[in-house]
Amino acid sequence: MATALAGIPRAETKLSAKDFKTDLKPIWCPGCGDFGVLAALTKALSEVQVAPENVAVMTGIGCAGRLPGYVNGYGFNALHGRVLPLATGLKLTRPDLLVFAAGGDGDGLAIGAGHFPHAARRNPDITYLMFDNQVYGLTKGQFSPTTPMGDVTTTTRFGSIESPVNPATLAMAYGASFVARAFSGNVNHHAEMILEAFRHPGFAFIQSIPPCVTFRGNEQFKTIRERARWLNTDGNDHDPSDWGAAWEIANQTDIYDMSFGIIWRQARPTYEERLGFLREKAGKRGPAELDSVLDQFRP
Amino acid sequence: MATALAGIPRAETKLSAKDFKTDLKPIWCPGCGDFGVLAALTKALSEVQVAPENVAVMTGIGCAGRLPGYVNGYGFNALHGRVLPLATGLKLTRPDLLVFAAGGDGDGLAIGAGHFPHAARRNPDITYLMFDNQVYGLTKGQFSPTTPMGDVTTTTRFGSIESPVNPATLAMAYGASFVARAFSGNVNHHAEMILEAFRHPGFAFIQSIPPCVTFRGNEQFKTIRERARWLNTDGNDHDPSDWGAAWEIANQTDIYDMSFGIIWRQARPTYEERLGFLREKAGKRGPAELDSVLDQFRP
Amino acid sequence: MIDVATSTTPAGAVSARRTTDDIVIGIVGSGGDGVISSGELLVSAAAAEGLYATILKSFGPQIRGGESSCRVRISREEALSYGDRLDVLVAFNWADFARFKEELELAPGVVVIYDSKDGTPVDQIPVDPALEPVILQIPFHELANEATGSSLSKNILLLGVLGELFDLPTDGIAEAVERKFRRKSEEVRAANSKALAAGRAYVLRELAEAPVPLSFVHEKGEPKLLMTGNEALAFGALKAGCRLYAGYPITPSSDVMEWLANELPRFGGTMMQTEDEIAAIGMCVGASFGGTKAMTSTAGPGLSLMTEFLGLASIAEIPVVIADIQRVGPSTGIPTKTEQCDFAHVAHAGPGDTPRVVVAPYDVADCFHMAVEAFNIAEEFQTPVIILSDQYLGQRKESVVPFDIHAWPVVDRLTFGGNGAEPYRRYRQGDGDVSPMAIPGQAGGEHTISGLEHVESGDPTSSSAVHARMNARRHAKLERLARERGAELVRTFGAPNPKLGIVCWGSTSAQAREAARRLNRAGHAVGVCVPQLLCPLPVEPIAAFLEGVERALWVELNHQGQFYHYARARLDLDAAHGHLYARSGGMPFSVQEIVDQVLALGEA
Amino acid sequence: MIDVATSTTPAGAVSARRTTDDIVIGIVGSGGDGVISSGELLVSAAAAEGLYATILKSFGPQIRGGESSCRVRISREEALSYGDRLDVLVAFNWADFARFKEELELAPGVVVIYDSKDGTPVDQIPVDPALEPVILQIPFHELANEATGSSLSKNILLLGVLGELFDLPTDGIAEAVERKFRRKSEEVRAANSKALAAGRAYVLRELAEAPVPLSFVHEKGEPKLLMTGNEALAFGALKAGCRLYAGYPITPSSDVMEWLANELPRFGGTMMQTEDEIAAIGMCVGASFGGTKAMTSTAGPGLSLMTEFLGLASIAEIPVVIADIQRVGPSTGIPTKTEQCDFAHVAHAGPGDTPRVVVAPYDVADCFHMAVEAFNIAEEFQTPVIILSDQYLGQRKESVVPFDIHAWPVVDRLTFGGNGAEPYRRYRQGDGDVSPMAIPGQAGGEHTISGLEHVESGDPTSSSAVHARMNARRHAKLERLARERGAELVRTFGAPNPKLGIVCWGSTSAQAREAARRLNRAGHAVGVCVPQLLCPLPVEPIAAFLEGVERALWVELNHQGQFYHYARARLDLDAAHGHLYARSGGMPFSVQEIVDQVLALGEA
Ligand SMILES: Cc1ncc(C[n+]2csc(CCOP(=O)(O)OP(=O)(O)O)c2C)c(N)n1
Ligand SMILES: Cc1ncc(C[n+]2csc(CCOP(=O)(O)OP(=O)(O)O)c2C)c(N)n1
Ligand code: SF4
Ligand code: SF4
Ligand SMILES: [Mg+2]
Ligand SMILES: [Mg+2]
Repeated sequence: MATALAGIPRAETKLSAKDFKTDLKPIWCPGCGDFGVLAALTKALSEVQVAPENVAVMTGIGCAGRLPGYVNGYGFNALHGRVLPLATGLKLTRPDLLVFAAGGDGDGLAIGAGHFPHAARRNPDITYLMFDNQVYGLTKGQFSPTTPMGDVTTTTRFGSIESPVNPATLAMAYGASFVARAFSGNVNHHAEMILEAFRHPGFAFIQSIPPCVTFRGNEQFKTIRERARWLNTDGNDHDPSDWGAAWEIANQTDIYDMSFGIIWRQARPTYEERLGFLREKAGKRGPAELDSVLDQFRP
Repeated sequence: MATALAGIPRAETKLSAKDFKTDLKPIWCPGCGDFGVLAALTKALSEVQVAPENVAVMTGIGCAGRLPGYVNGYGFNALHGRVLPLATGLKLTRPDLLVFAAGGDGDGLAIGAGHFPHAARRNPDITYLMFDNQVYGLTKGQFSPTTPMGDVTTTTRFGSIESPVNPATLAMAYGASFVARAFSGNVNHHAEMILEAFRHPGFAFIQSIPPCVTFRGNEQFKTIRERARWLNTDGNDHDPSDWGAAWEIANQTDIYDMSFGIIWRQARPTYEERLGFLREKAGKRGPAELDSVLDQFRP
Repeated sequence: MIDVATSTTPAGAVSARRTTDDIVIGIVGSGGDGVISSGELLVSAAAAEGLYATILKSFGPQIRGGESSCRVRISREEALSYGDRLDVLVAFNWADFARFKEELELAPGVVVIYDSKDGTPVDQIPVDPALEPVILQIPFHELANEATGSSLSKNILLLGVLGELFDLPTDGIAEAVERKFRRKSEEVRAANSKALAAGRAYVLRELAEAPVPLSFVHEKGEPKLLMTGNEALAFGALKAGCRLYAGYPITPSSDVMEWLANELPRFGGTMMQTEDEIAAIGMCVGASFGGTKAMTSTAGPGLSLMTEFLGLASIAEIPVVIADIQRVGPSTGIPTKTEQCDFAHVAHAGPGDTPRVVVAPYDVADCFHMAVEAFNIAEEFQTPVIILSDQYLGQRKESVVPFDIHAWPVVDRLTFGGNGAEPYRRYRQGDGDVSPMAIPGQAGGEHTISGLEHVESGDPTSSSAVHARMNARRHAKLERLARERGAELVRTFGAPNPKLGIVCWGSTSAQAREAARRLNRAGHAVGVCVPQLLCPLPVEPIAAFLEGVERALWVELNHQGQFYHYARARLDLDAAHGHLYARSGGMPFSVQEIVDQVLALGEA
Repeated sequence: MIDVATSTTPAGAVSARRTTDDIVIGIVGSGGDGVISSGELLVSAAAAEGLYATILKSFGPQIRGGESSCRVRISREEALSYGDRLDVLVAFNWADFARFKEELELAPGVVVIYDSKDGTPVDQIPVDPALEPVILQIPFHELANEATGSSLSKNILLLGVLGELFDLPTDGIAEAVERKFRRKSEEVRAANSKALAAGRAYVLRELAEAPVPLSFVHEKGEPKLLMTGNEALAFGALKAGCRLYAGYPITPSSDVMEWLANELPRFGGTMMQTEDEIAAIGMCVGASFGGTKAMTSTAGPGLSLMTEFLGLASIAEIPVVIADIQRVGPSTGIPTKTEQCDFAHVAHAGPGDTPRVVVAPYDVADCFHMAVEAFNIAEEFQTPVIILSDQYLGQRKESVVPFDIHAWPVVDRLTFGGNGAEPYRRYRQGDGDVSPMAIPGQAGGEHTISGLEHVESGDPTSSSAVHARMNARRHAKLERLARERGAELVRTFGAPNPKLGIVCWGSTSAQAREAARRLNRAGHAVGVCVPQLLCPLPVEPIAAFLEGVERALWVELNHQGQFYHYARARLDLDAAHGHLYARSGGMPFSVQEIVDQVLALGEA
């Protein structure tokens, strides 16, 4: 099985996290959790030492979707909910690129919900990071698929009546071969999660919790920081190849009672690898020549 | 908590399964598994003794999608993949109807994949039956999200390279409050599953296996019949409220090594119930009068 | 340049104090400055006094803490448009102003008020000296701190300043502030009073001699209502009997769903935020199949996703209403800015010969009316109806003359009684172009519908002959609609026997009507033709209008002239009647822009 | 009626044996009858002999075991259309024929052959006696059983009968059968030979005296190729350099993806069946962003779902090709039948002023060419390009004169070299309407694109002025395309200096060209104008054609006259040049239908 990153050219000189930041000033609200994700991503990028020109950051739409503009590399801030087809299309035609896909909880679990299972089961070698802030930030505070039941938002004035979904269990049920959880308030740990995702050959999913200080209150940072459990430190031992244990951790939905770290990891051929086998098989049909193709139309 | 069927008017006279069949001759292929599902559905309908005018059968598109035309009642053969929003929209505005939604594996797991989690978590009191024949029947034999890896179809000439998804585990992960599995070759048991789904208050999902004799060979009927395990008969004891056990059964993907019966069942308020509470709360804003609404626009 | 620095005596040539009954005030600041709130209070005061008023807000791309601006127009006569140029500019901060400069054109002699805290020297502020602005620096921060102990009250203080300075209804302003904060604590309300008073006092104390060339004169009248186009539209839907709204948030349409989230439940209805726009319109179609009136609203990107269901509703003949609050396109475009650029899409989207109806309200009050009309047409003609509004119409708050909500008729669909005499046929030919709908629950009406071409019963067919007949049936409805309702759904404004005509639709009508008003007063016989029904095109009334004028100008806020081309394909337009003035959106047209075009046309 | 019952001597008035070089044969039967296979073998034989041939298939709604029919036309001259009326009808069973009656018009003197097993008495078969049909009952089942031990071979036996009866190339037929079964067992091939021989023997034995009024005359020529429009289109894409095809199955477009599933992998490309059409076009856009040429294909319902990504590709200026194999709409419509009804959608869909290019191939070979052209335009103009084909064009198999695939130029996009001198700007103004694209992997070209309106660098903006400039840039490309390529992409056929003109597009061109051929021979100066480029409209060449004719007829297969209206909005059409003949699809136009319309126009 291929190692992820193997086919991606490396930068000649060592780059720092700063080298992966553009000059554009992020227009996130002051204190927004998304800043931490940006910091973690640029840190992780500098650590894999890939050159900016071989990085593609693709997003859907939302506050989270603004990410590509702030990362030095090729970027595509595309349509709401459609980042996964876009990223898959890019990766399988350009396996030499590091493809990083991201988007909000609304982006990936509401409008984009239909693509998530298929990207996961196909297992292309991309990282998909979900900015799960439990709200629609960009459109100013409507409830999202991960908003806790009962919460009042601009579209649930009398409290939400829908049970939330859980991104991490969904990713597991979909067959994602890597599932981790990160908190934007801990940039180092978060960067490590992204780094591990980069290193994982196949579809690597990260549920990131970047508090939306504007619509979810600004207590979240503090409280999460106080209560977070960090997997495989402080005695929180966890074996990411143990499905049952992983499911249990994934199944945590209360952001104030959550474990962060690598939840699930599985070795499984990537889509690109399988594509390689398929092309080999197909090659037996005949040479890659147009004239021989034309022959099949002779009566 | 409400009992399902409670709000639905019953037929005055006892109707038979035949009374629920229209005169239209099904244009399924001779021997198609879909005939068995039709038989099971009409049987179940006759048993709940609802009148045809209070039944709405809604489907997406596919061979499976042709169902409504053959059932005596109101029918809507809508768009590919969109049956769940349609059925939810109908049910929550017309709780007095028995709403039966159905579609193929492609319909519900490919193009409609984004609606399934949301219908399940909202828990409207509808039944959703998936005709899981592991292929695209109507469009003549392309692979579907449940086609086993390696299978050769019209679009996977060199064998499919995607791991299939599993409808039953997805339904559980989505929070469906009822999950059952049925086989169209056993009409009585299948009818019973539908009946239990009708009786369940909330979103009831049935993974039905109706062999596609044209594109998946006509050995399936025989082999499944020989090897099927029937839950809670012949010593296959299963408690549908036991998540772990349910998951394990749901997780079976080989149609030749499968258990049929009620896999998972959970009591949980329906969307309509929660809507009732919400309306009560909202009523405190003021009377349902347009003039009082107008007042809010006075400066 | 007339520079009136704070606490210095007036300098330079002072122009005489001019009275006006129409004033446009722009206010610019950052997140915490309370700019929008000031503007809202001004229009609230004006509406309560019986004046006409309108407020247009503008925000930067930031969600919070970013720059924002508003433009308030208050007038004795109907304030048709947003007012081209500012008579007064208030800038809490010039950096923020820079971001809106494109949108905020200043009138000659504009009174510029800015916060001393900004620190920019008077001769360096970004205002063209050629305009001969009157510039006032006011220490808002300090004054607010002094008066209330917090600089946060500076936006209320500003109201005191403006009221006193321009003779705006100061009592009305005080009442508006009191109304807004009536549920707040005693302290808050006291602080507000103090801030207002401090603002007034400052003017009386420091600027009594200031050469402010503007005094607003008015009498008190019947209070007006105040609403945004989106609120009016949502209210119209409620009035029409809409009981399911399903939608997905999107700027600038989310207010429609947010308003209905509050109102529908107590009417036994439901506001459902769906997983996407496909599900949104799908829920509506499902509900309507069950006999419930249903609506969704969205903007360009979401509209794209509704295309497939639009086709289904059309072929299956299911009433459904879709409100499109247009924003700048293509694609994500500029989400917060206005454009009339979705016409081509809503008129044509949907593979196949897909009939649909498109209506466009022309002002805020008309959003209410067109919403009712949209439901009425949808129900009567069993068809999807699209309401084309836009950001400028949907999000501006406007004074509305109180109207009788009960005066508007509400139409319900023809339903099947079910006498059992013959089997029900959903698309029975003998019925003309519309057949009674059997609603689930009705015995004897059982049938199956689909997106497939069908025979009369609703069962699928692949017959070309039947397909041709059904296509004809579905399009006959539209022809009948244009014939029966066209005359009434094309409005004309302006001079009674115009020589020059403007044809426009939707929100652009505001400026076009004001342009005509201005031109009529200047002695030009200009009329405006505003179709509320866009598709099917009401050919006869528009042709009649065109025949009556010597030359006509088509005005719309999009790059291609989308409606113009649609009309041109269906009308016989000669060169004199086919002048097109179309430009990309972002900023709505100014009145002057249209005036200039009409004058040029007159001379052409 | 001429009744020739089997093994009876010829009865009634026998007409003289007529020779022809153009024959149309219809064959109808049920699933197991091998009807389609017979037809395919006939055209295969014809193409190998150097004749022109075409086959159009038709199926009932059943997936298996249902009725099916095919219509084969073989001719010495180019077989432009499917041939209006059958010279020969073969019915294995009259019940099946009933389902296709609408589609299978019979010529006077038609030779009707039916299986004795059907049992319908000769005087009760559903054929209009006024046509004076020659009717032959043949015991296909029995003969096949006798010859090969199985009735399954009756479709091969039929070929023996047809060859002998109508002087079709019998050796060619035998070779075609041999070719098709060359990988089968010796027994199968022997059985086929026996069946063929039995068919021929039966004719010689029993029908030697039969009054069959038709003898096909021909000489052997250079073999032709045989392909369907969908195959040609897919092959064109491969030739143009397409290396990602992503799609979702849908009738009648699935063949495109099924063909590419076979071919792309060995070229290092990928055929990806996605979860839906949104993902399909999304993958293409993602791949194209990475520099890979990508295509999707679909039909109406799927096309609807691609609307949002179309807008994104348009504003972000990303090359992508979408093939729309049209079927009857609206909505699900009639999936297996043809119609030219998606034009309005593909020309206008997408909120905002969304430029896009639409091309339409006019015959099977042109599907190859237009696919290459679509990629070339997409790459050169950095825009989405839609290929409008349809079921009739896409699924009919047609003889194609062998062509040199290497003669077609392939265009690649302008890419950024990246000298590092100045920062890369994706939409640099100085470049005109198209700027070099930096492809990921290129150092110095890093940039971010989006669906938002943008400044030159690609960064978002909310400036109205920039938006106007960018809209102008995006539309300038289209104007340039029409200007530079319009003349070449509008084809004319028929008389050199026509008095009457037909304007049509896409698959309808086949019958229009044949109508012109027929009319030209009858002495009418009729020309046909076929724009391959539909959007942007090549105004000049079409106007030039119109100027040259006295009257013009616009013909298209949809209810509304969609392209006609689009053109009318952009051309100055007077009454004489604006006649429209449009009707709903299902069945394509017949040649005669167009001939009649042109004659009526000539007399108007
Ligand atoms: C098709 C479509 N529908 C709706 C929108 C409007 N929209 C933009 S972002 C967004 C949701 C944002 O929420 P999330 O994905 O959670 O991202 P966040 O802003 O919270 O980071 C919505 C509804 C859109 N851009 N496109
Ligand atoms: C938007 C759209 N895309 C594609 C199709 C074509 N289509 C019809 S049914 C179908 C899939 C059928 O498979 P499945 O849902 O498994 O149902 P089955 O026929 O196997 O019962 C497809 C792709 C369509 N009708 N609409
Ligand atoms: S709205 Fe929330 S998610 Fe968006 S930028 Fe502000 S804090 Fe961050
Ligand atoms: S194709 Fe398969 S699923 Fe469809 S009718 Fe035939 S057997 Fe049934
Ligand atoms: Mg979010
Ligand atoms: Mg299936």
